[in-house]
Amino acid sequence: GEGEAAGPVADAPVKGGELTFAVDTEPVSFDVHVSQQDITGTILRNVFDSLVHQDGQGGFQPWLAESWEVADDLKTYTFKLRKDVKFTDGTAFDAEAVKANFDRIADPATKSQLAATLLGPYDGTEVVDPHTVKVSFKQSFAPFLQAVSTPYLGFYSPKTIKENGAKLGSGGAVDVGTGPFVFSAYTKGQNATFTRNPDYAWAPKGATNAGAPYLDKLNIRFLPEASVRVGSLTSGQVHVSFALPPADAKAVEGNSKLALDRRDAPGANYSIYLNAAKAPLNDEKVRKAIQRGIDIDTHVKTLYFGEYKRAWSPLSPATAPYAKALDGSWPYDQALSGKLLDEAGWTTRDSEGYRTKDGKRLTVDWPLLPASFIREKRDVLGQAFQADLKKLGVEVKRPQGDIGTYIATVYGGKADLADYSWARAEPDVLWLLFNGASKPAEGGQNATFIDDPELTEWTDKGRSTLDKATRDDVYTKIQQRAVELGLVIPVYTSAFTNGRSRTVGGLEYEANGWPVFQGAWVTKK
Amino acid sequence: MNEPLLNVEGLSVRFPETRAVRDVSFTLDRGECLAVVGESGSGKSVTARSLVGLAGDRAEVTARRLEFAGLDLASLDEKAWRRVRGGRIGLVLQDALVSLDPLRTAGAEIAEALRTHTKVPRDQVGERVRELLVRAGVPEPEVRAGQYPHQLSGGLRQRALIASAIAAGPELVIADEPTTALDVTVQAQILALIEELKKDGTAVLLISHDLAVVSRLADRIAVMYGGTVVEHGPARQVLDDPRHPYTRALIAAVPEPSGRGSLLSLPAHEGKEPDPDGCPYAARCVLADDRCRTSLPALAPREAGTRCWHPVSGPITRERRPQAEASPVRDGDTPLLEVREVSKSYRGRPAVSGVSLSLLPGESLGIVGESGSGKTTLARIVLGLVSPDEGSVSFAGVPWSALPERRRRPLRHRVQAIVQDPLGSFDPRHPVSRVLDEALALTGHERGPRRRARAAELLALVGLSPAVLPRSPSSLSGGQRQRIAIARALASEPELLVCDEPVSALDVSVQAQILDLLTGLRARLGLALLFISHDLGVVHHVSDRVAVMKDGRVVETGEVTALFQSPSHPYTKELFASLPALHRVS
Amino acid sequence: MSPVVRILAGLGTRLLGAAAVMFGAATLAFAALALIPGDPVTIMLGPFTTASQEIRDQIVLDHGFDRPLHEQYLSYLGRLVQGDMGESYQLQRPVAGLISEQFGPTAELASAAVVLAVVIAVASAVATAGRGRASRRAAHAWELVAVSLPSYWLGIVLLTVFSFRLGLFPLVGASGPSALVLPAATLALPIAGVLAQVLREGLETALEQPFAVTARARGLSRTAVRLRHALRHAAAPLANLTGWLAGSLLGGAVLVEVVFGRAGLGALTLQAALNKDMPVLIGVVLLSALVFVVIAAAVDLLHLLVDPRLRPA
Amino acid sequence: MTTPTLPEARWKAWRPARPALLAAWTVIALIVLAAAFPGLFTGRDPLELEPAVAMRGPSPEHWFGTDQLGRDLFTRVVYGTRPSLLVGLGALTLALAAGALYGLAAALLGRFADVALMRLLDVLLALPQLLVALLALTVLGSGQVNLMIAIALSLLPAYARLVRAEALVVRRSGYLESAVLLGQHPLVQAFRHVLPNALGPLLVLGTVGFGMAVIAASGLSFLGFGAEPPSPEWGVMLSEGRDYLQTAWWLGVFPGAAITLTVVAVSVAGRSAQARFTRRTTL
Ligand SMILES: Nc1ncnc2c1ncn2[C@@H]1O[C@H](COP(=O)(O)OP(=O)(O)OP(=O)(O)O)[C@@H](O)[C@H]1O
Ligand SMILES: Nc1ncnc2c1ncn2[C@@H]1O[C@H](COP(=O)(O)OP(=O)(O)OP(=O)(O)O)[C@@H](O)[C@H]1O
Ligand SMILES: [Mg+2]
Ligand SMILES: [Mg+2]
Repeated sequence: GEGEAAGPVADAPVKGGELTFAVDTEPVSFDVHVSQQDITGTILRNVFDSLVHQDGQGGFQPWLAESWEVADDLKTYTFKLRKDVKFTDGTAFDAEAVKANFDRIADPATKSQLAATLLGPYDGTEVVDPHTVKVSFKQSFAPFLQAVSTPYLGFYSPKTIKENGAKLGSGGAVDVGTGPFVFSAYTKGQNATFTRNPDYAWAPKGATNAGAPYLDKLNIRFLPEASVRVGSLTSGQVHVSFALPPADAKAVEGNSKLALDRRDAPGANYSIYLNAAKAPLNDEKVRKAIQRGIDIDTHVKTLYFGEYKRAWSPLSPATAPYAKALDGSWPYDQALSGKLLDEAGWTTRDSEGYRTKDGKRLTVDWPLLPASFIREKRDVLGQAFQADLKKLGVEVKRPQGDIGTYIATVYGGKADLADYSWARAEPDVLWLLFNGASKPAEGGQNATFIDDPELTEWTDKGRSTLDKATRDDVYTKIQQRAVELGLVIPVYTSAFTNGRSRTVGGLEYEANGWPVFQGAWVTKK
Repeated sequence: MNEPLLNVEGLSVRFPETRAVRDVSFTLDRGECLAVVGESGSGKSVTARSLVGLAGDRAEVTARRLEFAGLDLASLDEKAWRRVRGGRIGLVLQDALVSLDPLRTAGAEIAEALRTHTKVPRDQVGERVRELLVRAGVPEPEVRAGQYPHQLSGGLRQRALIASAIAAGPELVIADEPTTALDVTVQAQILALIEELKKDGTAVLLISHDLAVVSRLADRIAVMYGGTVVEHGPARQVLDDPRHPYTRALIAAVPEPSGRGSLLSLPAHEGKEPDPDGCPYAARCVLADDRCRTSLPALAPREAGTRCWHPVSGPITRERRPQAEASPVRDGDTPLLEVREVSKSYRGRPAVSGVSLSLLPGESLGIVGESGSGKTTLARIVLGLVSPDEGSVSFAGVPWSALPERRRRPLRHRVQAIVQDPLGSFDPRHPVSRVLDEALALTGHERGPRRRARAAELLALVGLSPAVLPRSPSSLSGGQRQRIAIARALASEPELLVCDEPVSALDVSVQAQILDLLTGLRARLGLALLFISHDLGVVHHVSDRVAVMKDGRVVETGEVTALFQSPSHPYTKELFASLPALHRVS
Repeated sequence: MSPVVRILAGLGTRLLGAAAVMFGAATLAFAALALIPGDPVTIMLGPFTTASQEIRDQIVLDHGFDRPLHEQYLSYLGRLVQGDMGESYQLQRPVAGLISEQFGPTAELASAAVVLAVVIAVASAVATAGRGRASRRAAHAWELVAVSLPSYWLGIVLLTVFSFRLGLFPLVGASGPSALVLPAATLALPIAGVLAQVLREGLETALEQPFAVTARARGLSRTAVRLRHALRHAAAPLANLTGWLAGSLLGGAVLVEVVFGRAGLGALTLQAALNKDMPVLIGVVLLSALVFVVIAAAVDLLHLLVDPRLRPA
Repeated sequence: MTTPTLPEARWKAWRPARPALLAAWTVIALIVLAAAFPGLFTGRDPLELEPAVAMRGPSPEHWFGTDQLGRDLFTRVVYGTRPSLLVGLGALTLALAAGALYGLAAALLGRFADVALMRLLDVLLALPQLLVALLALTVLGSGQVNLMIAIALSLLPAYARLVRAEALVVRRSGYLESAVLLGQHPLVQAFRHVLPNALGPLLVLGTVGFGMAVIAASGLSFLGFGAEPPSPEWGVMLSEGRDYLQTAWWLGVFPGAAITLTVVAVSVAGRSAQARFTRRTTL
């Protein structure tokens, strides 16, 4: 698709050469069917192709599937597969392969942490003929096309599944796919190397490079230290660096040898979700007071040096349909917040200046993830909000325990606030966030802990139709209602800020904002 | 008489904190032996070391004259010094037991000396080493050469050390305390070895704090005190007719059969400190006047003389001591202590085997024997610190060693001990007052003025002023420490005092005072003493009866004078034979 | 006892001790595992997971979390004896494999660091022992600071200066000595500081010993005494400490490997600790216990070589 | 099985020069003051935001510059003193107390107890200190208190060993013997003589342990087991600052300097104390 060419392209494509790509995290498991980490998808996108390709506008293009039909009840999807596709171990890609992979994902023994969810109410796959498969679901399931466009529903060669089924997670040559690159080697804690797949000829429709990649070798280096990533980029030790800290963005832009590729992350913005199921946030007034009482604009700007957009909706502008109407509709207004809190009866104040109601202090619990899980300085941002709300007379507690405790409290609905973002280029992510059935206790993500009939209805409706108009309508309404009810405080749309040496050309970014190296090259200096 | 081999004039050595040696002069001829005696800290070693340019980086050495075989030592540079050291002057350091590198074989050390100074071809080094060891009187030299210091006895180490010092055939050998910490028998052998050297024409500078030791082979004696030579002259003269008050005190202090029954320490007093250039002895000297405190007479390097304004002459007169014998030992008395056939062995090696002793109230029993003969072990058994493997100890008629500690504890105050190292027996954090206080508390004196009064009494008893109460034992002199230890022992009014080498770490003069104190106390309080020492003179001086130990057994026991006059057991005979005496029986 | 018997006996006791330590370590690690609060499955899955219930049940089954503790312990010991350290929760791979794969880089880093540290220490100590005040003060100063610097901080600074600014020692070129220099230095400097002090102290005490003076009285030069006598005496404590530090380098490796993005046990350990991946942690614990036992033995042997007094008579 | 010397062995080294000592004590005094009354050093509030002046370098009004939220770094460093020291001190006190008891028990409770306790210690000693800490944190979970416990646990074995060794020396000492001869009760002996004399060197080593503890703490917060924001803690600040090395060096440099300075000062003081101590006992 038109994963838009990023930055000024350095002249004409150059064959051969090696490109080093520095990433911030190392996949725990390299098994796309098991892992739930973004990084796994990001890296293995180069190894695994999908049936369909999602373009920049959220439309879908043929890839391994030449064409497809969706039953009206959205319960069966039938794909016609390309006939010329080969796995890098030489075996052919066919209907059997698709079935083998989907069945593997659905099998509990695989312990899939994400892919299984993407398969939704999967019922089974039927091999119609060697190049036709029919995937059926127990209920109608609209998001499937998007799901099947992600690497998590990518395809291992059935051979490797049979021979190395258990070892796929450990990366290296066993991870055999159909993609432009072959996963040749992996040194845990250090780097993973990928070599060119010379036979590659099935790039998604409209890709600038239809054939095999230009690069001979793709070397992915794991550098968890942000400063180290930046340093090795500026000192020319790596060509592309993933997730640059906003602090260094300016410096990179200023550097004539470097370019900065910025792309808003799709899916759910980084937002704070309010637990409306328990006091004090079961009172809408209090929720809205908090929502309006924090100076998101300033803090996001200062902390991220303007690299991240301040968010107005729970959904990212990069994911259609985005509710434009929300922009600027709920500005920072402490006076209003004060009024709301008074109305809510939090009128008296205690010695430390916090508001109280019949002797109880207005306190909200906002557990903090263990430091190792904190990204993008969200803890610091939290400190800023803490300070704002203190001015308002609201005490914010941020207990930090180990991950077990965190999960127990937050996902058990014992906390008042929970904060996270959810990268998935599909509005159905809203179902995960607001549908009453998406209970955190059962692997859901609805941290508002209430089952608002309309939100539930609309999210269900959205995933059960492919009709653009209806979807646009319900998804827009969902975003607006969630904000109006003060169930969510959208904070910022994080961006993929990747640093790139100007010697790198043809680097593209797909719907998730992940770099695709199939069309990339490095010009020798 | 031609130029002496070594000619020292006005040698002075200062360290930042002290003036170790001041204006020392002497000469030394080939084949001659000059003995330097003096108490600890008098500057002997520093003098010796500065003769080989090793007084230390912080030392500042000056001399009007420092000549060795016509060579001006003062003007030597490091390289030249290296040729002299070991090559022409051999130095045997004071601490014989630790002067060999514990990580290298004795042979290697000797060979090192050979290599640095002589052109012995490699293949013959081993042979030369063997010869040297033989010369130093080391049995089975091949074996010894290959052994490490820890595998050699004290005597052997000392011999090996001497062998390495004479390896390059030096004209002068300086032996600093070559016999201290050695058993008398071994002592005698070492002295014999040095005598050999002397006979071969080597000049010997013999340093010792023990007059008796040097009297045997010194041609001349220089007595040092406070960094200066206070008297020197031909050995006989210095020994028989000492002139300097200090020399006299020193000689008087040596316990000798003749001196038995009289005090060893001459009257001394605590005078005020003299000026830097006054006579250092003025502080202790009874004869000292202002002149002594401000100035010091000169002394000619060659001929005999005394560095004193009031030289004394004539025989030394000792005071009678309070009669210890006044507490006569009557037969038929129930023994206070009864040791029956006790044996104790460590890891199969017997330390004490089948020893029987008995001690009457008020009696003083001396125990002599070479190192390792089991004296301390026996003492510890008597004290109930070690329980014997066999045999038993009974105290005042009741079983003692057999008692469980719980039952023995209430009786412990009746038996007390004094050990060689008093400092080690004080809690490093406690001042003198606390040390005594604890002892008194444990023996039922309840705290308050009476206890404090008692503490003062005890101090008076051991001849110390209450001024020491607040001080830490570590800040006191060796003699004072031992007095404190005695005071603590007396706190519980014991009937038996076990003394394990109580004076062997002390200078003769101090030793004299302590011995006088002990004998005095014994007479006064009717204490019984179990007195352990390797020094026959000392034992003879303090005890009524003596038991001689060897290899954990008592080989002979008897009334002291009788035993000394006619020892029967061969070992005892050898022991007494090798005992160096001040006045050679001529 | 005859020497042979003595030696054998010594060997025996050592082996017993080693075994005891290993067993203790194993038990300790298991105790830790048992003590972790919270549901292991949730911990294993971490946050932000949408794993369904049957998947959770599957995990419980696989790891036998449902069985009583003592059973788990016994079977755990049983498996250990057969050299099976179980499978990593997070990475779903056999621990033995993981560790053996990560051991190489760390061993490489550690040994490089030790060598570097010893070299620096010997240089600094021999140069300054018993010399003028000024030089000693200077030496003490750098040693003290080196010891007082947080190593990760030192690492980042070294990286910024030497790799990023000056372009020496590339970090990403990975493997090969040049990539080893900075991490090794980071690890070595603090250790070097410690070693230098111990070594100097050893030298100085040795030089004050009577046997050193005697050696000079024999006509040896200062340097000769240093080399022939003093050094050997200083060697023993140095060996001791080096051994101990070498054993504890795994700890330092955690920080350094994270900073330099190096593969190795340190990184593995950290990841395991963060994810509460106990099987891996247990593996690491056992390994470092083993390493320690081996090093201790080596050090003792070294002592026997250096110091005859320790040899069985 | 013999265990190689513990790192503490090193601190026998030297007696620092007068001026160094003076400087050290001044620093310590300042640190203690800052910990007790941070208000004395700055009028600002460590949590007060000033987005307008975020990420400014050192200047007359902000000596150490400001951080991402425009908080005054100097103020944060000053207020960070208490929590940072608390971790170190807390860990140290725990380790010392536990170690002392453990060591005494091993030395005085007889052969069997000794063997058992020492074996257990061997196990802990066999593990790198950081690994022990990590293990403990994995079990306890992160957070300031757990951090303390973990570090204490990693320091404990060294101390226990030392105390035991010292206690055994005292037990063989002449002065304990004379206490026995005077018929003193074993318990009294233990507390009059054994404990105090064994404790001396331990306390001196403590000063060193403090340095180790502070560094360990900062290292662990770097690894993500740190204290809870927004309370400023040096280790946390330092590890946050590392991301800005290229753009805002002061964010990392000043907390780092604070840590190093503290550790240096305390160990200098500690060494002189130890020099004095060893001198006293060797006299
Ligand atoms: N290296 C040194 N630094 C400072 N003072 C020293 C040094 N060596 C010796 N002294 C001092 O010089 C004085 C004489 O010391 P020296 O060792 O010569 O006494 P000594 O007669 O050998 O005593 P001993 O019989 O105990 O060996 C003593 O007061 C001693 O403290
Ligand atoms: N605690 C012990 N453990 C092992 N062996 C010991 C112990 N105490 C004494 N021995 C051995 O017992 C023998 C006698 O020792 P003891 O100390 O009683 O001799 P001694 O006559 O006091 O020697 P010295 O005159 O040197 O004090 C020696 O061989 C010594 O090595
Ligand atoms: Mg001397
Ligand atoms: Mg003895």
